[in-house]
Amino acid sequence: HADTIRFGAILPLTGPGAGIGTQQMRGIQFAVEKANAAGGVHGNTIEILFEDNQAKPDQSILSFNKLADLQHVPMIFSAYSGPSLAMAPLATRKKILLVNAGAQADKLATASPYLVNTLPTIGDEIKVISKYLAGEGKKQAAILFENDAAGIAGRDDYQKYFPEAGGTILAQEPTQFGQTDFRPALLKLADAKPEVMLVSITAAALQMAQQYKQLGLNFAVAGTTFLQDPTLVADPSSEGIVHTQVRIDAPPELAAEFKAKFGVEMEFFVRQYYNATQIILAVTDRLLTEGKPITGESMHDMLFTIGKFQGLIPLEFKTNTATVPLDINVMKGGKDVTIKQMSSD
Amino acid sequence: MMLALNALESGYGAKTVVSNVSFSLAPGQILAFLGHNGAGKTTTLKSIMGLLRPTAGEILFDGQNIGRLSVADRVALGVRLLPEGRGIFPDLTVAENVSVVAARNVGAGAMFDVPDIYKLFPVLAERRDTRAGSMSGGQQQMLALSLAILGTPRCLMLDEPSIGLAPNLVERMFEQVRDVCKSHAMTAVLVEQNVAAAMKIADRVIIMNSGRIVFDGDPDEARASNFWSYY
Amino acid sequence: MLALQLLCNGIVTGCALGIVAVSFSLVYATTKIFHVAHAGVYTMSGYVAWSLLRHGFPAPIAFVGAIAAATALGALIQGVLYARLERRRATHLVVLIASLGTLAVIQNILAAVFTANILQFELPWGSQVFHLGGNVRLTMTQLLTVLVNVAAYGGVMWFSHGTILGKQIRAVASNPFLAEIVRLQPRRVHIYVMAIASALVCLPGILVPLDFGLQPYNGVTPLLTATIAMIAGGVGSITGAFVLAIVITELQNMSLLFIPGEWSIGVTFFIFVVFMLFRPTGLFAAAR
Amino acid sequence: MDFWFSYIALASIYVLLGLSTNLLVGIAGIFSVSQAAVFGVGAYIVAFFLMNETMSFLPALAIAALCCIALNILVTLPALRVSGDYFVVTSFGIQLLATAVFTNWTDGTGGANGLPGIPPPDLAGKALESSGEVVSLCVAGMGLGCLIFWLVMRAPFGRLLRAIREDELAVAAAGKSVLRAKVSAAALAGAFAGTAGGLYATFLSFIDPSSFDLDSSILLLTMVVVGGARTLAGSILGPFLLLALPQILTLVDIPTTVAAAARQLIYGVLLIAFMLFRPQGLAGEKL
Amino acid sequence: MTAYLQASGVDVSFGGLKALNDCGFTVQQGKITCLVGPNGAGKTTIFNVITGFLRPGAGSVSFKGQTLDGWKPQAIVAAGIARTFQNLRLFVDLTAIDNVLASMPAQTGEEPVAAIFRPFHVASAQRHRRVEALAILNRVGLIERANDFTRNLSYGEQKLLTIARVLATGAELILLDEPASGLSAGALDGVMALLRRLQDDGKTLLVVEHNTRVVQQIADDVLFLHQGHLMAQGTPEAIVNDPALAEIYFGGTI
Ligand SMILES: Nc1ncnc2c1ncn2[C@@H]1O[C@H](COP(=O)(O)OP(=O)(O)OP(=O)(O)O)[C@@H](O)[C@H]1O
Ligand SMILES: Nc1ncnc2c1ncn2[C@@H]1O[C@H](COP(=O)(O)OP(=O)(O)OP(=O)(O)O)[C@@H](O)[C@H]1O
Ligand SMILES: [Mg+2]
Ligand SMILES: [Mg+2]
Repeated sequence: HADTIRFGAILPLTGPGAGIGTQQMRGIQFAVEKANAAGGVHGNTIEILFEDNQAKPDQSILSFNKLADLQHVPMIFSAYSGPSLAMAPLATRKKILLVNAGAQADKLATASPYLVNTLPTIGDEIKVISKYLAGEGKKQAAILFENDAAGIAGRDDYQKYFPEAGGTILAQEPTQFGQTDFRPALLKLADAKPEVMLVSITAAALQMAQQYKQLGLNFAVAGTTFLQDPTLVADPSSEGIVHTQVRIDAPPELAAEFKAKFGVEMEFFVRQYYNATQIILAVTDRLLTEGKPITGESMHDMLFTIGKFQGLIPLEFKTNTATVPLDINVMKGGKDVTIKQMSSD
Repeated sequence: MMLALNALESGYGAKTVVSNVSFSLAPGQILAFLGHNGAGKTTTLKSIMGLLRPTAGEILFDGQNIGRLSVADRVALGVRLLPEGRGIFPDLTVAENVSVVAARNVGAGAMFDVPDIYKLFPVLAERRDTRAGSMSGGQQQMLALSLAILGTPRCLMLDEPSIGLAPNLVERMFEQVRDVCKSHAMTAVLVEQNVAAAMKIADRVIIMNSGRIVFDGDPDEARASNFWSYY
Repeated sequence: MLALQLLCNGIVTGCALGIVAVSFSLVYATTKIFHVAHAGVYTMSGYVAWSLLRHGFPAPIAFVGAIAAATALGALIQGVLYARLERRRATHLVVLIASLGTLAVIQNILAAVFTANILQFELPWGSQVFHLGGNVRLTMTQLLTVLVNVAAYGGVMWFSHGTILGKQIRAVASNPFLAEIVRLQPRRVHIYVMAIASALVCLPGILVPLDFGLQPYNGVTPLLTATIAMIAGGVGSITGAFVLAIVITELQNMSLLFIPGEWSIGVTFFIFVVFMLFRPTGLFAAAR
Repeated sequence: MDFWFSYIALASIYVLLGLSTNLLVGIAGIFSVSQAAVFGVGAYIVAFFLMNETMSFLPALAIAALCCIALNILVTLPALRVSGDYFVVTSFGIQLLATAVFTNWTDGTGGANGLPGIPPPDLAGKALESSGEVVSLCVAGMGLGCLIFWLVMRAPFGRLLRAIREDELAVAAAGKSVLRAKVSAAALAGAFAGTAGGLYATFLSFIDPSSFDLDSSILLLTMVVVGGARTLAGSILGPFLLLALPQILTLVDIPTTVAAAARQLIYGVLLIAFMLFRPQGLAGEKL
Repeated sequence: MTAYLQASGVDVSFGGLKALNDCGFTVQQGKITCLVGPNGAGKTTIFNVITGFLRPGAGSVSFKGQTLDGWKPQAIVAAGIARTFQNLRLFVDLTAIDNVLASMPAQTGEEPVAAIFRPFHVASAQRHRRVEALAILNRVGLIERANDFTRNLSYGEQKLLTIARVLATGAELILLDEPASGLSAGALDGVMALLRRLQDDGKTLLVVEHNTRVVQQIADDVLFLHQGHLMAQGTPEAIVNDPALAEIYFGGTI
């Protein structure tokens, strides 16, 4: 009884979010194609139906309903906070499992029992980096944030957790998503004479670092997983940047295979969604083994029954948001060096 | 023959407005092209100029069939039109209006160069630096006429040139047209509602009614005929 | 100190946007087309320069190649698309939508070929830093941006008032019907205008990404600012467009000294709303 | 069949917005690119009242509509002084300002995170939970909007607006107050946009600034022009077509890596081709 | 007795140019007054002043003893003065009859509230208006063109439509800027007869016209404007036969 099992994915494949959306899509595709090439899940081919939501909530709703009602998929991958939050009530109502492996807004943790996040919320990361910085004696901070959901969530968490860790926030300045001119914001932050700049931007970190260097600024720079960007790490301007890093390493063979296939590096979001897809495949596998139907409800329950997954990284679902290893890295000599290993709880 | 129309038929979309229009004009000849409102005079002129594509018939200029030429090519040959109503560049100054048209149309030994224009209409020289669109209606019409004749017009089609002009100017302008036609063998087609003034200088009169020519003859015949009833 | 550096950065960005505004204004004043695809031409020129450099061409050749490509693209858009739409008597709104479509096509071809990621130029001299007086630092690229764009502005001024083509362009804009029958050949003039405007927008189109990197969807924001500069400066006024672009960027930059950055764009444009109420025809518009 | 329901509901909402945009831009010739901002205000107001359980849906919707009428008049007022192109600047400015407020006024709008968990609409004390009920509500709203639009356009008011689009001076010379007509048009457009906003907020149960930005305003313009500016049928067809288009385009099978860009590319090509071959829009008459 | 329409001491200048210079005159009720003068004399400018499109630098205009200074154009129409434009200014994308309908005063359904809540009333009122509009088009001889788009009318037809439009306002004082130019003889006779009939209906007309035949046939009173100033006023014969005026108007140069 070789069947096709269909899942959905609603990602921003066009518009300014498309860069990341495409990475996410490739991660899913890569995992699924590998699984299918290896004979599928219990002989069943897995197929993913991709929908483009342009990172907009209303398009996401349409896509969600399309996948749910016309294609009857039990599980949908999502990304970006706005769309995920918009779809969460529908997921609850229709009992469809929504898997987010990209967005980190704090509200995602509690938006719906059917929404699971395979990476920590931004708050979890910021708690960690705040403690670390305070421990290093960097207590006077300025915040650079992107003026959108993800960036503002980060800023709010810095404002909450950095003082809790004993620091002071001297200033904060936004930049626009998709804009790469950071100079005015950097200048204004520099004027507050901070010891460290806390960064909450999701794109263009390289440009930020280069402009920081060109302006001759000398305070420290710290951030979260968002700063993880191979081109930034390789650039001399990144020297000394500290950041938390959701650990998710790809074995070299896997990374090489990916590069051969897609012609680009296996970047962070590729790995995240590859990993999330593997979790889903594991859940499906168990359900089929136990002869249970594949529904949103059964997948949800099975996910928590299994609880711990060993994909690219060890990861555990105690709540809807997975507990994962979290490192503190510093960029040094063109490499991202781990200086401390922790966990997201 | 300077200009010859042969069974011209033209209109807008599916609507035929003029049909079977034929006449030919010798160099130096002045045609008063008359007819009631909506008869099809403007439509005929637009077809000759190339602004409308005739549905049938041919247009000969100097013996050459110009029916397939672009507007610009026809202008280059010397076919000129003073359009009805919107004959100036309102946002340019008077001097700019004149110079921009002169630059494209005035060659060596041209019949009308920039100084000739200012001699013809001294008020334009006075208002050189005024925005053309802010002049009075009559002043604008003078400028329009100037633009139409700059260079060497060989067949000048004037669509209601007297509109907005005070009587002193109308007479003078018509006399000028006659003089130029005679001295330079220029052909003129004069669409006019000021019939008396037009007939005074015309060699030939054509009256159009509902898209067809109903009278073709010299001014004396026209005066004598009962085609006046069409007015 | 801070103010001075912000001021200088504003001038750099403002000069680049100024030429975007001037070139956009050339098109708009002549054809009344809201040529949003101009943003696509702007973006494309950067990518062309980038890939020519990638293929080992020296910088000057790469830049000239980009200008040639943009000029051709502009002329093509006019000759193939806009001219046809005009012949079909399409309204300006319709042309605007077609232009939006063109922009989508250009952006997404770029996205498909070069991916949506940010591409950075690798020209070491570009990021060389110069220390000006008062602790102000500008990079080579920034200095070049100011010089080239100011020169371009001067060139356009000379061109539009000193040459007969400049007058023809204004004549065609003023009465296209008459332009046709006095042999100004409006169609050809329109193509010239688009070609010139596209070549012009290339200058910021290359210089800005030298500094900030290339993104396929990145031309829209500069175009938006340029549009506002063009209109607030008075449609048809080249100086107005150029100066207002600088004023807008300066307002955005300098407002940081007084208000939180979240509000700077909103407040800047609100100032323009108010400004337009008091000077409804723009700053440099000739009195009617 | 929820998909069809949500498609129809969303399209109905956009039809209301299309009517609003058409009235201002297509018919009265006021080139507004800030209709999405007014739409957003309607949505946030209804969301605010329902989430705080201050009142039930209909009164909240009425208040939203009233506020949007006032707001749109205020927003359009510059158009009374600033004509043609010049209004575009103020309109852009207002749209950008609105986006800044939606994104940064966190206490009022939830900021960039948006407002999740907006309760469903209720009528006569009964919450409309099922999709069928919600879609009926949206379709009813659309029907009412279309009826109003039709009535208004066939009345002298419609003719007056079209005359204003052509020549304001001549309208004044005919003894009509241009100001009054424009204010009325803005008010009506505001009512449409505000109602659409209220329906949108309750239908999606989540709103965030991205639905009310400049792109959305431009999408509205596209919808109206593709449907056929100045016609009622155009304001209906445009939204239904353009909302379906991304969904239809996902059916086109394209090799993965460039699929997304390719789809948008097709969208662009379709727009161009459509404007070239049918410049009057789906429902427009040949000029 | 106060004058029906009175302009006194009106000055208008554009930059350095004095378009109107201490211009003053009166127009008698129920008469046809023609305003003549060479090109650029200021005729259109005084129309713009009377109808509120231009604020004069000095001087004032009064209508039936009431000053019009500072009034908005639409208020002046409501007071009973309507005009045509020398450059037509028709709504070219509307049909001929819609041009006429758009100029009719105070109609129900001209604002949205009535249009929405009293649709049947509005519809029946419109039916009546259409009948009236057709009658007006008939008067100027455009009945067959009623449903044509205005941009598709010939120049003469458009000219007639401007007259129809000004009639539709129902104004008692009608200002016409060169109504005769561009009209063929037949249409011209029709228009002249129409103007006479309007006079019989109690309307007052102020007409700018260059066609002396028309002036002589219809004018009760002629105002001669020169360089922005009223130079003479009298019967058509008196004006036409004044050699000084004839020299300005018919002879020599300008
Ligand atoms: N663009 C158009 N589309 C359709 N019909 C038109 C168009 N232009 C003119 N017509 C019609 O064609 C007929 C002839 O028009 P034309 O302009 O040639 O008349 P004309 O003889 O110049 O009249 P006039 O003396 O009034 O200028 C008229 O009945 C007019 O209504
Ligand atoms: N907006 C303006 N700006 C500058 N000058 C103007 C403006 N309007 C009119 N003029 C000038 O004022 C003078 C009077 O113009 P007006 O239009 O009143 O003349 P007119 O008597 O109507 O002439 P015509 O018979 O030619 O229509 C003219 O010299 C004209 O150029
Ligand atoms: Mg004609
Ligand atoms: Mg006049």
